[in-house]
Amino acid sequence: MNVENTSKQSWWTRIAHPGQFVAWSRRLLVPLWIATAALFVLGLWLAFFASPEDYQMGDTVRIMYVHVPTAWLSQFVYGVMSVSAIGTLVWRHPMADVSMKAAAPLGATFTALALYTGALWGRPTWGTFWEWDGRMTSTLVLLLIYFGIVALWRAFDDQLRAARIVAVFTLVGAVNIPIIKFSVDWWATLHQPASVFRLDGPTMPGSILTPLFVMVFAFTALFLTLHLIGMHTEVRRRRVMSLERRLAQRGAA
Amino acid sequence: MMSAFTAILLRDLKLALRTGGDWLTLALFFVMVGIVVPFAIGPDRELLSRLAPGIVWIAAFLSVLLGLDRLFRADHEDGTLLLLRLSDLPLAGVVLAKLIAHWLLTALPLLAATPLLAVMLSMDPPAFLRAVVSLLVGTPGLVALGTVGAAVTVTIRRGGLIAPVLILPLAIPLLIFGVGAITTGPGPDQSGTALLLLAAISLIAVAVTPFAAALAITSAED
Amino acid sequence: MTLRQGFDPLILTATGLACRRGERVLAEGLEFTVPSGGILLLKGANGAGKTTLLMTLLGALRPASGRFAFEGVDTESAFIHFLGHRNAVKPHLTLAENLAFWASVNGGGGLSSPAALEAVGLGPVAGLDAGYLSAGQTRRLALARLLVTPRPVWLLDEPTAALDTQGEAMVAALIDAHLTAGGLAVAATHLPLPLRSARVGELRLDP
Amino acid sequence: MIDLGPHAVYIVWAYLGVAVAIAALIGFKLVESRRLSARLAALETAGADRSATHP
Repeated sequence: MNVENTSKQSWWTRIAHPGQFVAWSRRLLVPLWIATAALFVLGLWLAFFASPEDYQMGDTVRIMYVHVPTAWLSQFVYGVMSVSAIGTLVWRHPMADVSMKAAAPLGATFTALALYTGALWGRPTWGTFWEWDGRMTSTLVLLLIYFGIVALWRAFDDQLRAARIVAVFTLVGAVNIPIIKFSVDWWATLHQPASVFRLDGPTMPGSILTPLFVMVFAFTALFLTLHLIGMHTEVRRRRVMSLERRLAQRGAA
Repeated sequence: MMSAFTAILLRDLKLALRTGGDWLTLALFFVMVGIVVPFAIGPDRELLSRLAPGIVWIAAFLSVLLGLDRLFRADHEDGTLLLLRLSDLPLAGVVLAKLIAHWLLTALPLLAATPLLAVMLSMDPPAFLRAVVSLLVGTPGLVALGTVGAAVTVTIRRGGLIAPVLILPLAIPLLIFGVGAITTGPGPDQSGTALLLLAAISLIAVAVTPFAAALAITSAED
Repeated sequence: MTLRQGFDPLILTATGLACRRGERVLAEGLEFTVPSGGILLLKGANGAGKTTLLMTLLGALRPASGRFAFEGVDTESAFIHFLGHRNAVKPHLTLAENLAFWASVNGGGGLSSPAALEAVGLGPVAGLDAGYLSAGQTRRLALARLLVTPRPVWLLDEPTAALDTQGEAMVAALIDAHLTAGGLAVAATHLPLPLRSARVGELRLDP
Repeated sequence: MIDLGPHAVYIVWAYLGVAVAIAALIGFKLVESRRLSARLAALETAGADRSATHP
C-alpha cells in the first residue's frame, strides 16, 4: 500500500483552487450578464415583432421560443452535472463538486419551466394541458430525478462526503435517462392512437429558427451566469462553514 | 473468494430467517396493497382484472422500496461493512452477495403471494402466469436499483425516507415493461417484446449496481 | 494461545502524513516508522484524530497530504485487521457462527474458532447467541476475530474498551504474541497497556 | 404590441410564468450571494483580530 499525496501545485489545480477560482472567474460575471441581457432583448424582439406566425401552429409558435430553450436546458444542465460528477469521481476536483451542487436547483427550475410552457403550448394545440406523451412524460421523470438529487444534497451534513455520493447517483441517473426516454416512448405509442399532432412533422422555416436559436443562446447564457454565481456562493458557503467550525473549536479550547 | 461470497449470502439469509418476520411482513404488505385497491375503486371484476397487472406491479414496487433500508444499514452501523472492505473479496462482490440475498428475501415471498392477489383481482390463469414471469424477471432489476439507493443513503440517518424518492423515477422503465409484459392490449400483442426489454433492463441494472453501490459505500466513509 | 505462524518482516513508514475526516484536517505532519514486532501507541485527547489516523492507515480515508507505506508485504491481498469502536458482532448469530463467518470471509488459516474463543476466555459460551453477551464479552469476541485469520498488521482502536483488568492483561498478551510472531500493530489507547514487548513507540496527537 | 391571435392568453401566461420564475431565481441567487459574502466578511474580520467568540 503506497499512498501518494495528490500534489496541489500544478497550474491547472492552482487556477481551479476554490479561492482562486472565485478571484479569476469574477471578472467573467459582468460580460456574462451583458451577453445574457443583450441576447434576451434580441431574442424577444425577434420572437414578438420579427417572426411570422406559423401557417400550422399560428401564434402559439411563440410559446416555442421559451419552451424549446428551457427543454434544452433541462437536458444540458444534467449534462453539466454528469461531467462535473466525473470530475468529482475521477480527479476529485473540488470545483467539480461545487459545480454539481450549484447546477442541480437550476436544472430543476428549467425543467419545471419546460413542463409549464409545454402545458400552455399543449392546451391550444392538443386541447389539453397535459398529455401523457413520450416527451412530456420523460421530462417529468427528469424533474423527479432533479428533485431527488437536490434532496440528496440537503440530506448530508458534510458536503465533501456528499459530493462523491451524489456524483455516483448522478451518473446512475445519467445511464438511466436514455432508458427512461426509450421506455416512455414505447409506452406512449402503445397506449395512444397515432393521431396526435407531432412537432417533428413539418420542417421549420428560417424565420422561426432564428429567434429560436437566439433564445436558446440567451437561456444558455442565463444558465451559465447563474451557475457561476451559484458556484461562487457555494465556495463562500464552504469557507463560512470551515471558519465557523474553527471559531467553535477555538471557543471550546 | 467464492467462499467469502457464499458466506455473506448465507449469513444474510440466516440472519433474516432467524430474526424472522421481516420477509413475512413484506409479503403481507404486498398482499395488503393489492387488497386495498378494490376498496378504492370498487368491486367491479371487469375493471379489476383490467387493472390487475398495474396493481400487482405497484404492490411489488412499494414492498421492495419498503424493505430497502435493511440492506446495508445494520452492517454499516455495527461496523461490519467497514471490515468487509478489508477482505479479499472486492466490495462490488460483497454488494452482489447482499443483493442476491435481498432478492431472495424480498422478491421470492412476493412471488409466493402472487396467486392470492391473482384470485382477488380476478386475473385469468394466462395473465397470472405472465405476472409471475414478469415479476421473476423484473424484480432483480428493482432490487438492484434499490441497492444503489440504499448504498447512496447508508450514512444518512434519515436515509430510509430519501432512498425511495431517489429510486422511484429510475425504476419507471421497469414498471412500464413489467406491466407491459402482463397486459395484452386490444392491439397486437406486445407482451413478449416488453418481457425481453424488461429482462434487458433488469440485467443492466444488476450488472451495473455492484460497482455503483460499492463506489458509493467507499465514498461514504471518506 | 500463541500464534505459531511467523510473518515476513515488514515495516510501516509515514512521512509528513496529515489526516482528514470529511472537511476537517485532524492531525498534521506525522512522521513515524513501525517495524515488524513493534507497536505504535497513539495517545491524545478525544477528537485529536486517533481513529481518523487508523482509518487512514487501513485505507478507508485518503490522507490530506503526505504519504505512508507498508513495505515487505503483498499489498494485493488483504493484510490488515481492524478492531474499531463498533464490534461487527451480529447479536442473532451464535459466537461460533460469528467467528465462522469472519473465518470464511477473511480466509481462516489461524486458530480454529473454538480455540480462538478459548483464547479470549469465551470457550464455554460458544453456542450462545452473541446478543446475550455483555459489552466486555462482545469486545472479547471481536478480538477473537483477529485470531482466526493471521494477518501481519493490526490496527486497534481502544482495544481494551469495556474490558476489566483481567481483560486488559489478555489483550496485552495477545498483542505480545502477535508481535513475537513478527506482526506489527498500531493501537489507540487511553490506558497504558501492560505490554512486555520492547519495541513500543508512542505518538502523541494534539487537536 | 402586435396581435397575438386567439391564443394570446396562453402566450402571455407562458412568458409571464417564465419571467416570474427566472426573476425569482435571479433574485434568490443574488440575495443568497450577498448574504454569504457579508457573513464571510464578518467572519474574516472577526478571525483577524482573534477576539471573536463563538457565534
